[in-house]
Amino acid sequence: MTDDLTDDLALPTEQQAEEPTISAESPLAERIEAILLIIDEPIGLVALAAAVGSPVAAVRQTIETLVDDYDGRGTGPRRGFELREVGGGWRLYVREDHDSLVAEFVGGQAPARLSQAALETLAVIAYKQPVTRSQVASIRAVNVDSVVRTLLARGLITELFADSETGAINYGTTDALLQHLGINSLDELPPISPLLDDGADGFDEGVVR
Amino acid sequence: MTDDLTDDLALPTEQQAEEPTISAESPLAERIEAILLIIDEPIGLVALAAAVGSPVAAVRQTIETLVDDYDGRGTGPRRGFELREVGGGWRLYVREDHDSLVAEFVGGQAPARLSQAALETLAVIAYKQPVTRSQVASIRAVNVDSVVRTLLARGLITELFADSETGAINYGTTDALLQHLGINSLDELPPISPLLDDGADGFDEGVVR
Amino acid sequence: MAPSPDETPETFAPVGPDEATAAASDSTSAESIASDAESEAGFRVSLSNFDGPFDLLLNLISKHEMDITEVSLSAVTNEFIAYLQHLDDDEELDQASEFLVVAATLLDMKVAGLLPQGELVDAEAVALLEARDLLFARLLQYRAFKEVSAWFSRCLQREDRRHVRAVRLDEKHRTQTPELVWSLSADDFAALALLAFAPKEIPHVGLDHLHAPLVSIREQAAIVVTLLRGTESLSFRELVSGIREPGIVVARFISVLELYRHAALSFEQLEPLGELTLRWAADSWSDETLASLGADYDR
Repeated sequence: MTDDLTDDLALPTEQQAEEPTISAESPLAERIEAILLIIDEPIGLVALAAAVGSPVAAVRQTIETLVDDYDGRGTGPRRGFELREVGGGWRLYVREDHDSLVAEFVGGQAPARLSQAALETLAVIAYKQPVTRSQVASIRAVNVDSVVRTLLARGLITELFADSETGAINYGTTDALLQHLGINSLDELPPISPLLDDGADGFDEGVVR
Repeated sequence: MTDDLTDDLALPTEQQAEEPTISAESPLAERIEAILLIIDEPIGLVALAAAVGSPVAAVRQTIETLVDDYDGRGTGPRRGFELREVGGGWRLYVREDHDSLVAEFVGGQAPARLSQAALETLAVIAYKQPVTRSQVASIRAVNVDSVVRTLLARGLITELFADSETGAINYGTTDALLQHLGINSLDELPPISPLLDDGADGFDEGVVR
Repeated sequence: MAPSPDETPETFAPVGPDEATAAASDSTSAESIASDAESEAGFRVSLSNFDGPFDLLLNLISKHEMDITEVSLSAVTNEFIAYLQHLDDDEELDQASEFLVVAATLLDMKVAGLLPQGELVDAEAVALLEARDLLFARLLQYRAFKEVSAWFSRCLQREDRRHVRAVRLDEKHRTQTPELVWSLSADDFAALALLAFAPKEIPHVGLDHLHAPLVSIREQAAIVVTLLRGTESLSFRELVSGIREPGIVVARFISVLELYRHAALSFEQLEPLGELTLRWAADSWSDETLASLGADYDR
C-alpha cells in the first residue's frame, strides 16, 4: 500500500474542493476499476470503499463518473462494457448492444426457461417472504414441492429459517435472483401490495357489495 | 446506435489508411472490448478477429489503440486495468500498480465456504468423472458454468482432457478434494452406485416405498 | 388402485373416470359444452394444462370476459365441473382436493343464486357469503401473482442475454484467497451426491396404501339398539363416550339417523349444538330390520 500513499493524499483534497477535479483521472477511479475487474459478484459501495480505502461518498461519485465515462459521456470513447448496479452492488457487464456478439462467441446453450408454475411460485415467494411451502401452496392452490426444489437448485430462493413452532421452513429470495432480474433490490419489484396484505379479510369492503 | 456515430468515425480514422471499410456496423473497439471482458484465457488476434468479424489487421491496430487508451495515452484517463499480450494472446489484467490492493482485497475476504450448488456440482463431478460441463448441467438441470469456474479456481477440480470429437473439456477432481474428504483415493468414496447406472429411473424404486 | 370397470360405480362421482358418472355429469353440463363447441371449437384443453383450480377458474372467467369481482359464478360453475371429469388418473386424483373445494364452493354459490333471496339472514347464508368472499379474495390474489409473474419472466429473459464479467482470478492472486472452509466428511459428501443425482421432481410417498379400517354401520346400529333398549334415554355424548376412532363416531351417528328413519328412536335437541338426547321409540322392532339397515352405504 505504501506506493499508493501519494494517491491517498492527493484524493481527499480534490474531493474537498467539491467536484471540479474528481475526474476519472483520479487514481481512485483506477483503484475502483482494479477491484471491479476481479470481482465475481456485485460489490456494494461500502465494501468497495473499504477495498479501495476511500470514503463512501467519494467512491459513489467516482462510480458515477465511471458509468458516464464508459457510456461515452466522458472524455474518451464509449466502451464495449458498462457498469451496472444489480443485486445490491456494482459490476462490469458487456454493453447490451454486444450481447449477441458475445453469445455467439461463447456459444453454450441458453439456460432452461422457468415454467409458468415456477415463475408464479417465485413471484409469491418474492412478495410474501419469509413464507413457507404450504403458504405458497395455499395461494397457488397446488402442491409446489417440486417447483420449490427447482428454484432452490437454481439458487433463486433460499431457506431462511425454520418456524420455531411448526418447524416449517421459511423461504426467501436470494441476491442471485436480483441479479437474474437485473434489479438492485426488492424495492424495485412492481407494486402489487393492495392484494397481498391480508388475503381474505381486506376484500370484504372493496369487493363484495 | 445513432449516438455512436461520432465514435464510429473517430476511432477508425486512424485505420482508414489501411482498411477503409471495417467500421461499417459498430465500433470495432467496442466489440473487441466486449470479448475481452468475458474471456478467461488470453485470446489470439486471429480468434479475436473471427469473434468480432473484422480483418486481423484492423483488429491488431484497434488493439494497439486500446492499449494506448488504457494506458492514458488516448483521449480518456488511464485505466485501473491494462491490455497485455501474454503467451500469444491478449487479455485484460489489473494494472500492476494495483496488485497490492487486489491482494489485500482478495486476502481480506471472509473465509470461503462452498455454496450448496457448488458442493452438489462437485459431488456430481466426483462420482461421474471424467465428465463434461454440459453433462453435469444436464444432471443438475441448471447451468453450472460459474460454479465450475469456482471449483476450478479453488483447485477442487481440474481439466482432464478435451473430448476428441466434440472438443468438450472433461473435468475430474483433484488430490485437494481427497485431502478435504480425508481419503486417499477415489475408490474410498462411499458407493452410491445404484443411482449412477440409470439416473432417475433407478431412483424411484430405491427410495419410494 | 386402478379401479376395474365393475367397481367404478362407487367412485367419487365428480371425478369418476367411469362412463356412468361422465354421462351423468355430461347431461348437467351439456349446454355449456355444446356452447363451447359452437363458440370456440378450439377451446379443448386437458385439465393437466391448468396449474391448479384457480388457474382453471381464472381461465373460464376470462373466457367469458367477466370481471372476477362481478362475475356470475354460476355461469362458469358448469364448465368448471365439466373439466373436473378430465381428472381421471391416479396422479391427478392426488391433486384433486383443491379442485373439489373450489367446485363445492362454486356449486354452493350457484345454488344460492338460483334460490329466491329472502331477507332472512341465517347462519348458512352468512357462511356462504364468507366462502364466496374467500374464494374471490384468493382468486384475486392468485391473479395478481399470475400477472406479476409475467414481469418476472420478462426480466429473467432480458437478463439471461446479458454477459457479466466473471473471470477467474489470476494465478498470482488465487494463492492469496483465504483457505476454503470444509466441513464435509466422505459420508456427507456421498449423501450430497445422492441429493445431486436425485431426479429434480421430488419423489413423494403416496398415501394410497393407507386405508382407514372399514366400519360397519350395521354393527354400530346393533350396538346403538342394544344400548338404547336397555335404558330410558341416552345422550349422543354418552353413546360415543370412550370411542377414539372418528370413523366409529361417524358410523354410530349415521346409524342413529338410519334408526330414526325407521322410527326406531326419537331424539331431542333443545338448542343448536346442544345436547342430543336419544330415546328408544320403536313399537315393534325386529332384529331383522338391522340386516337391511344402512344398505345405502354398502360398497
